[in-house]
Amino acid sequence: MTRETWTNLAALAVLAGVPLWAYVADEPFIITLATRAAIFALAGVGLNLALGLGGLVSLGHAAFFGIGGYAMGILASHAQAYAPLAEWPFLIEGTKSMPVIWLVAVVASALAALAIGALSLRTSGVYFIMITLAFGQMIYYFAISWPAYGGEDGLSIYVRNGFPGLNTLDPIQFFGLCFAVLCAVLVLMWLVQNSAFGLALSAARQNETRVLSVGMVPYRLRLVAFVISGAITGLAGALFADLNRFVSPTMLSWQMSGEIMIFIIIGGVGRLFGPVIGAMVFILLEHTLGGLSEFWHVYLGALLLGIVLFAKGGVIGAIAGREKAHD
Amino acid sequence: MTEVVLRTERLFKSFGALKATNGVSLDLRKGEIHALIGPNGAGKSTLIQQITGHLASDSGAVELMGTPLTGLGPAQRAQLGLGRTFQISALAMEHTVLQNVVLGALGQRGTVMRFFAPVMKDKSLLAAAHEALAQVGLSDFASTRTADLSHGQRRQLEVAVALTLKPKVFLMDEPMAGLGLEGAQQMIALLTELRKAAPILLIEHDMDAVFALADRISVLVYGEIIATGTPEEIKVNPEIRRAYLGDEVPA
Amino acid sequence: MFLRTAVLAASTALLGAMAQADVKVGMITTLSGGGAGLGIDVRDGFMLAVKQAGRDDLEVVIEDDQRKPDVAVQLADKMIQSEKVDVLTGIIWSNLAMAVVPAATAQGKFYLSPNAGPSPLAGKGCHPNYFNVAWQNDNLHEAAGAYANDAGLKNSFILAPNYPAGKDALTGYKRMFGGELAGELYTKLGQTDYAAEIAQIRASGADSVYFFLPGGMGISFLKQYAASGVDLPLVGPAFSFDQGILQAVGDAALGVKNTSQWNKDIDNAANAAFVETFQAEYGRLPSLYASQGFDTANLLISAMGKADVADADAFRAALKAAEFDSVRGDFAFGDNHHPIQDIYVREVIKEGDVFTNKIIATGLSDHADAYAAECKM
Amino acid sequence: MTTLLFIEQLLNGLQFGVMLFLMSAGLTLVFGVMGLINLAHGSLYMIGAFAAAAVAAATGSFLLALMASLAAAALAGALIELTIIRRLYDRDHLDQVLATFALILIFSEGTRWLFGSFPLFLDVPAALSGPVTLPGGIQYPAYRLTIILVGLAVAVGMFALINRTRVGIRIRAGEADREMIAALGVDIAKLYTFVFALGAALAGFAGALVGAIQSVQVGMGEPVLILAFVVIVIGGIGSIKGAFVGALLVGLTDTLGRFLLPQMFALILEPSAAVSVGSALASMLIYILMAGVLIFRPRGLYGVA
Repeated sequence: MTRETWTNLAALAVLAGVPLWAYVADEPFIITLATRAAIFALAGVGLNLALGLGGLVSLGHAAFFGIGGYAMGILASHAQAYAPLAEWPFLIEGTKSMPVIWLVAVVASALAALAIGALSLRTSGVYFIMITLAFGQMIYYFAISWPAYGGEDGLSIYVRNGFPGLNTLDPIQFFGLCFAVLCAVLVLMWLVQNSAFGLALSAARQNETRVLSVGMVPYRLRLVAFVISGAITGLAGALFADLNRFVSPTMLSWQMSGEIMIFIIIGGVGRLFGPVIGAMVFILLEHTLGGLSEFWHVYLGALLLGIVLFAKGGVIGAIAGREKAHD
Repeated sequence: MTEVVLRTERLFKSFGALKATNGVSLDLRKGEIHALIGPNGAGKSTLIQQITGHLASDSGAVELMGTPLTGLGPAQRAQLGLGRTFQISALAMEHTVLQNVVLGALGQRGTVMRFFAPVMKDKSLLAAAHEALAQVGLSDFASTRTADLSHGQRRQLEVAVALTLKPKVFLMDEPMAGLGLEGAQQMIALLTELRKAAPILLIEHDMDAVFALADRISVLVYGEIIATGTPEEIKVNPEIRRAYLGDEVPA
Repeated sequence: MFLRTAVLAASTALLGAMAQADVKVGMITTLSGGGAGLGIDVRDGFMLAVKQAGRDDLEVVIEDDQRKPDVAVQLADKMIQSEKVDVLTGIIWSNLAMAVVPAATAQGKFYLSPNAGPSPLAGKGCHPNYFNVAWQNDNLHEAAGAYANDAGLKNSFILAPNYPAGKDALTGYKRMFGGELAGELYTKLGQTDYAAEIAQIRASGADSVYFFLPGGMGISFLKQYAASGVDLPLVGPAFSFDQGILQAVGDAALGVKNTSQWNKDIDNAANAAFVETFQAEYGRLPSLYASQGFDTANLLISAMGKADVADADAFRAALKAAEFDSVRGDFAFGDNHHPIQDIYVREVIKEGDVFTNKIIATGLSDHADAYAAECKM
Repeated sequence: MTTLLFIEQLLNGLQFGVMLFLMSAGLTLVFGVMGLINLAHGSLYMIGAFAAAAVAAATGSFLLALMASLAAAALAGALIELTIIRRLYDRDHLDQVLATFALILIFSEGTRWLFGSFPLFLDVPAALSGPVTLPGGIQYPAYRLTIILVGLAVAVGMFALINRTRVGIRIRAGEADREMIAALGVDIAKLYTFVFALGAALAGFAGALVGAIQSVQVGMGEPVLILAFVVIVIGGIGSIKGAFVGALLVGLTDTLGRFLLPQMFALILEPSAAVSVGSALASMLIYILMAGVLIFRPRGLYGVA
C-alpha cells in the first residue's frame, strides 16, 4: 500500500472514530461537527470529479448543493403541511422519507447540471469559471425572490426526515448514515476514476486534441462528468439540509461554492480523499480559529493563500508526495 | 487504377485576405505513402486540419472511402478511420504510455461511457494496446510516465496510439521532426511497415525521408498544389527545383 | 503559577455557582462579516445589563453566527448539546431565527428574541418558550402607516427588497395606511443603486414615500433620494435611521420621519441611566439594537429573581410577567409572548456634529401585533 | 409611462453601465495582459471607497478624497502584485481563483478590523449635490450626470492609452506574446505591476465615485465584482471595447428590466403577483442576457476565438 492509501485510511478512521469517541464521552455536538465534515466532504467529492479529474473549475457548485437542499426542504415541508406539491396532471405528495428525497435531490441537481453544463461547457478556461459563477448567482437570486418557499427566510423542517430502520434524530445514527453515504460515493468515485470514462475524462483535461483524435468528444465527456458531479453535490445538499433541518438561499451563495472548492484545495486537488481531509481540516479550523478571534477570516485567508502558493498538493501532497501515475 | 481511400475535392480556406488553401484536390491510394511537401507557410497544416475536421472548410469536400465527411467533427472523422499524429506531441502527459495507448484502443472500440469496470484490466483493450506498442518498439516502456519519455519515444507513442485506432488512413504531421539520425531511420522503417495497414498522407520536411518513403509527392505552394508525381518526376521537374527544392534534392 | 491560580479561581467560582441555581445563556449573534454592527450592539447592550446586575449565577456564552443560517443552527446545537444552556438569545435576522427558534423551543429551551420577529413565530408557529423582546416584524411598519394617516398623507409610494421581511413590511404599512398607493415596488436584495426606482417615484404623482431598506441599502437610497431633487416626505422604520448608520447617511437623512419603539430621549430613569452608562462603557451612543439587547438581559434577570430556571413553568410565568424597568417605559407581553408597547415617530436631527433622532409623536399606543389571534397557546 | 421617464431611465442605465465599465476595465485588462483572473478586484473597489471616505472625513475635500482613492487602490494593487499576484501568473486558473478568494477574506475582515463594522460616510460635493434640469425638462441629479461624463472620459483615456502611447503598445504586445516583449527589452515585471496597479486604481476610483451615493461598507465590492464578471464575459475577456459595450448592455438591461418587467407583467397578471414575478425575473435578467450571448458567441461579443 502507498502512503496515500495509508493517509486515506487514517482520514476515514479519524472521521469515524471521533464521533464514536464523542458518543461515549457524551459530547453530541462533536458528532454534529463530524457529520458536517462528512457532508461537506461529500459535496467536495462531487466537485472533485469535475475539478480534479476533469479540470473544470466550477465556481457555481453551490447551485447544486442548494438545489439538493431545496429538494429536501420542499418535499418535507409539503409532507409536514399535508399539502400535495401538485394535483395536476397527477398527484405528487411531499415526503419525509430520506431515500425518496435523495433520489429527487440527485435527479433535480443532475438536471440543473445538465442545463448549466450544456451552456457553460461551450466555453472553457476563465470563461467557464465566470459563467458557472453567474449561473449560480442567477439561481441564488431566484431563490431569494421566489416567495413560495420562504425566499430569503428559507424553510424549516421541525423533525429530521426518516430513514427505514434508523432513528435519524439520534446524532450518532444520523452521522453513521452520512458516513455510509460518503463511503459508498467514495467507492463509486474510485471505480469511476479507474474506468474507461475516468481515463478519457482525465486525458481530456491533459490534452483535448488527443481525445478528439481518438474519436471521443471532450464536450460529451465533460458534460457527463459535470452532471455526475452536480448530482453528488446535490445529494450532499439534501443531507446538509437534513442535518440543519433547514434550507435557505445561503446554501446557494457563491461563497458556498468557494468553500467547497477550499475543501478540495486543502486536502489536495484530484486526490480521491482530498475533499474528505480538506473538509475535516476546514471544520477544525472554523472551530478553533473562530473561537480565537472575530476576525478569523483573516487567518483562514492567510492559511489558504499559503497552501495555494507554497503547498500545492494540499495535506495529502505534503504527506504522500507527488501523485504517481495510475496503472 | 488502385483504389482511392481519401480524396479532397477543391478545398478552400481563407483567413481574411490570406488564401491558406486554394482549391486543393488530392487523393491517397491504397498501400501508398503520399508525401505533401512545401515551404513553411504553404498551408500544409491548414490542409491537414481541414481534412481532420479541426478547421471548417470554406468550400470543397473531403471523402473517405467514398463517404463525404462534410459537417463531421474531428471525433467523428477519427471514428470513421482518420488516424492522426501531431507535429507537437498531443499526449496525456501524466498518464503512462500504456494508458495513452489504451485510450486509443478505447476510442476505436467506441465504448467510453463505461463507469465502473476498471479499464486497465480490460483484456481485449490491453491486447490491442500491447500489440501497438510492440509494433513501434515501446513494449519496455509500457508503465513509464509519458512525460518521462524522450522526444523520439513520444513520436513513436503517437504512432502507436494512431495504430490502435485501426485507421483506414494515417495523417502524419512531421513524424521525423526532432528525431536524430538513428531515430529517423527507425521511423522510416516503421512507416514502411505501416503502409501495408493503411495508406499514409505524410507531411515532412526531411527530404531524405520523403524521397526514401514516398510513392507519390505533392508540392504545395501558397495553398495550391503545383505538382504531383513520383519522386523521380518531382526531382526532375525544373519548375519545382526553382520554386522550392533548390539544392536540397539529393543528386 | 499564574495558570494554577487561575484554575483555582475558576474551580472555586464553579463550586460557588453550583450551590445556586445557575442560569446559562447562549447568545448566537452576528459578530463578523456584513451586518456585524447589529450583533455587536445587541451583545454590548445585553452584557452591560449583565454587568450591572452583577450576578455570579448568570453565565453567558457568546458565539458568532457569521449571518449564516447553517452556522446558527450548528451553534444552537452546540449550545444545547454541549454547553447545556437554559436560555438562547441574540439572533438578529429573521431567516436565522426561523432556522433556530422552532427546534430550540421544541427541545424545551427558552428563546428570548432581541431583534427578529418573523410573523410565523407570532402566529401559528408561536411557542410558550419563545419570547420576543423587540417587536413583531410588522410593528414599526404599521406605526408608519398610522402616522401617515395622522399626517394627512393620501397617496404613498412604497418600496422594499424582494424578500419575506420586505413583503411583511409593506403588508404592515398597508394594514394601517388608509390612503391610496401611487406605486409598490420590490427591489433586489442588496441592491445599491436606486436611480430607476427614484425616477418612478418622481413620475408617480405620490404625496409621500414609505421605504423599508435595512442596512447599506437604506444608506444608498437616502443619499440618492436627497440628490434626486424629489422632495416628497419620506417615512421609514427605525432600521435605516439607527445610530450606527445615521452618520454614514449624513445630511440626506435630516428631517426624515421614522418609527421606533425606543429612542434615547424617552423620558424615564431606566433609559437615562442606560444611555449614560452605555456611553461611558463603550464610548458611543447606544442604538436601537443595544436597547433591545439591554432590555432582553433585564427581562431575563427579572425572571431569575422570581423563579428557578429548572422549574420551566414558573420561569415562563416570571418571564411573561415582564416585571423589569424597560428603557422603553411601559412594556408587557401579549398572549403570544410578543410585546405590547408604544411605537413612536422620530425625526432625524443633528446634535452638534452627531446625527440622531428626536421623538415627535406617538404612532401607535399599546400596540400588539396582527398575528396574535392565530396563536393557539 | 411617459417619454421623459423613459429617457431618465435610459440615463440611469447609462450611468450604471459607465460605473460597471470602470470596474470591469481593470479586470479585463489584467486578464488580457497577464492572463490572471482576479476575484479580489472587488476588494480594491472597497479600498478605494474606504480611503475616499477616510480622507473626506479628515479634509472635507471630495477632490482629495478621489485622489486618495486612486492612490490607495493603486498602492494596494501594486503591493499585492509584488508580493502575491506575480506568483500566480504561471499558475492555472484554479490557483488564481483560490488565492484571490483568500485575498477577499483577508481584505474584507482586515478593513472591518481597521474601520469597524459600521458603514462610513462619504457624500457628494456640495456643488454637485442637487438636480439639474436637462433639455426637455428632465430633472437629473448633477452628480450622476458627472459620473456619466467622468466615466466616458476615462473610457476615452483608456482607449488613448492603449492605442496611442508607448505603454499601450507594450500592453498590446504583452497581450499578443509575452516572450516577444521580453525580447524587445521591456521590463515585463514592471509592466505587469503597472498594469495591475492601473486596474486597481480604476476599481478604487469607481468605488469612491459610487461610494458617495451608496453605502461605504465592508463587502460592498463582491456584488459589483460578479456584475463585472458578467460584463466581461459578455464583452469578451481581455477586450476593453468589449468591456465598454458589455457594461452599457448590462447597465441598460438591468435598469430597464427593473423598470419595465413589473409593468409588463401587470398587463397579464394581478398587480401583486406581477410585481413579485416581474421583480424576480428582473433580478435574473442580466444572467439570462449573458446566457443568450454565450449561446451565439461563446467567447463573448469581442472575444478572440
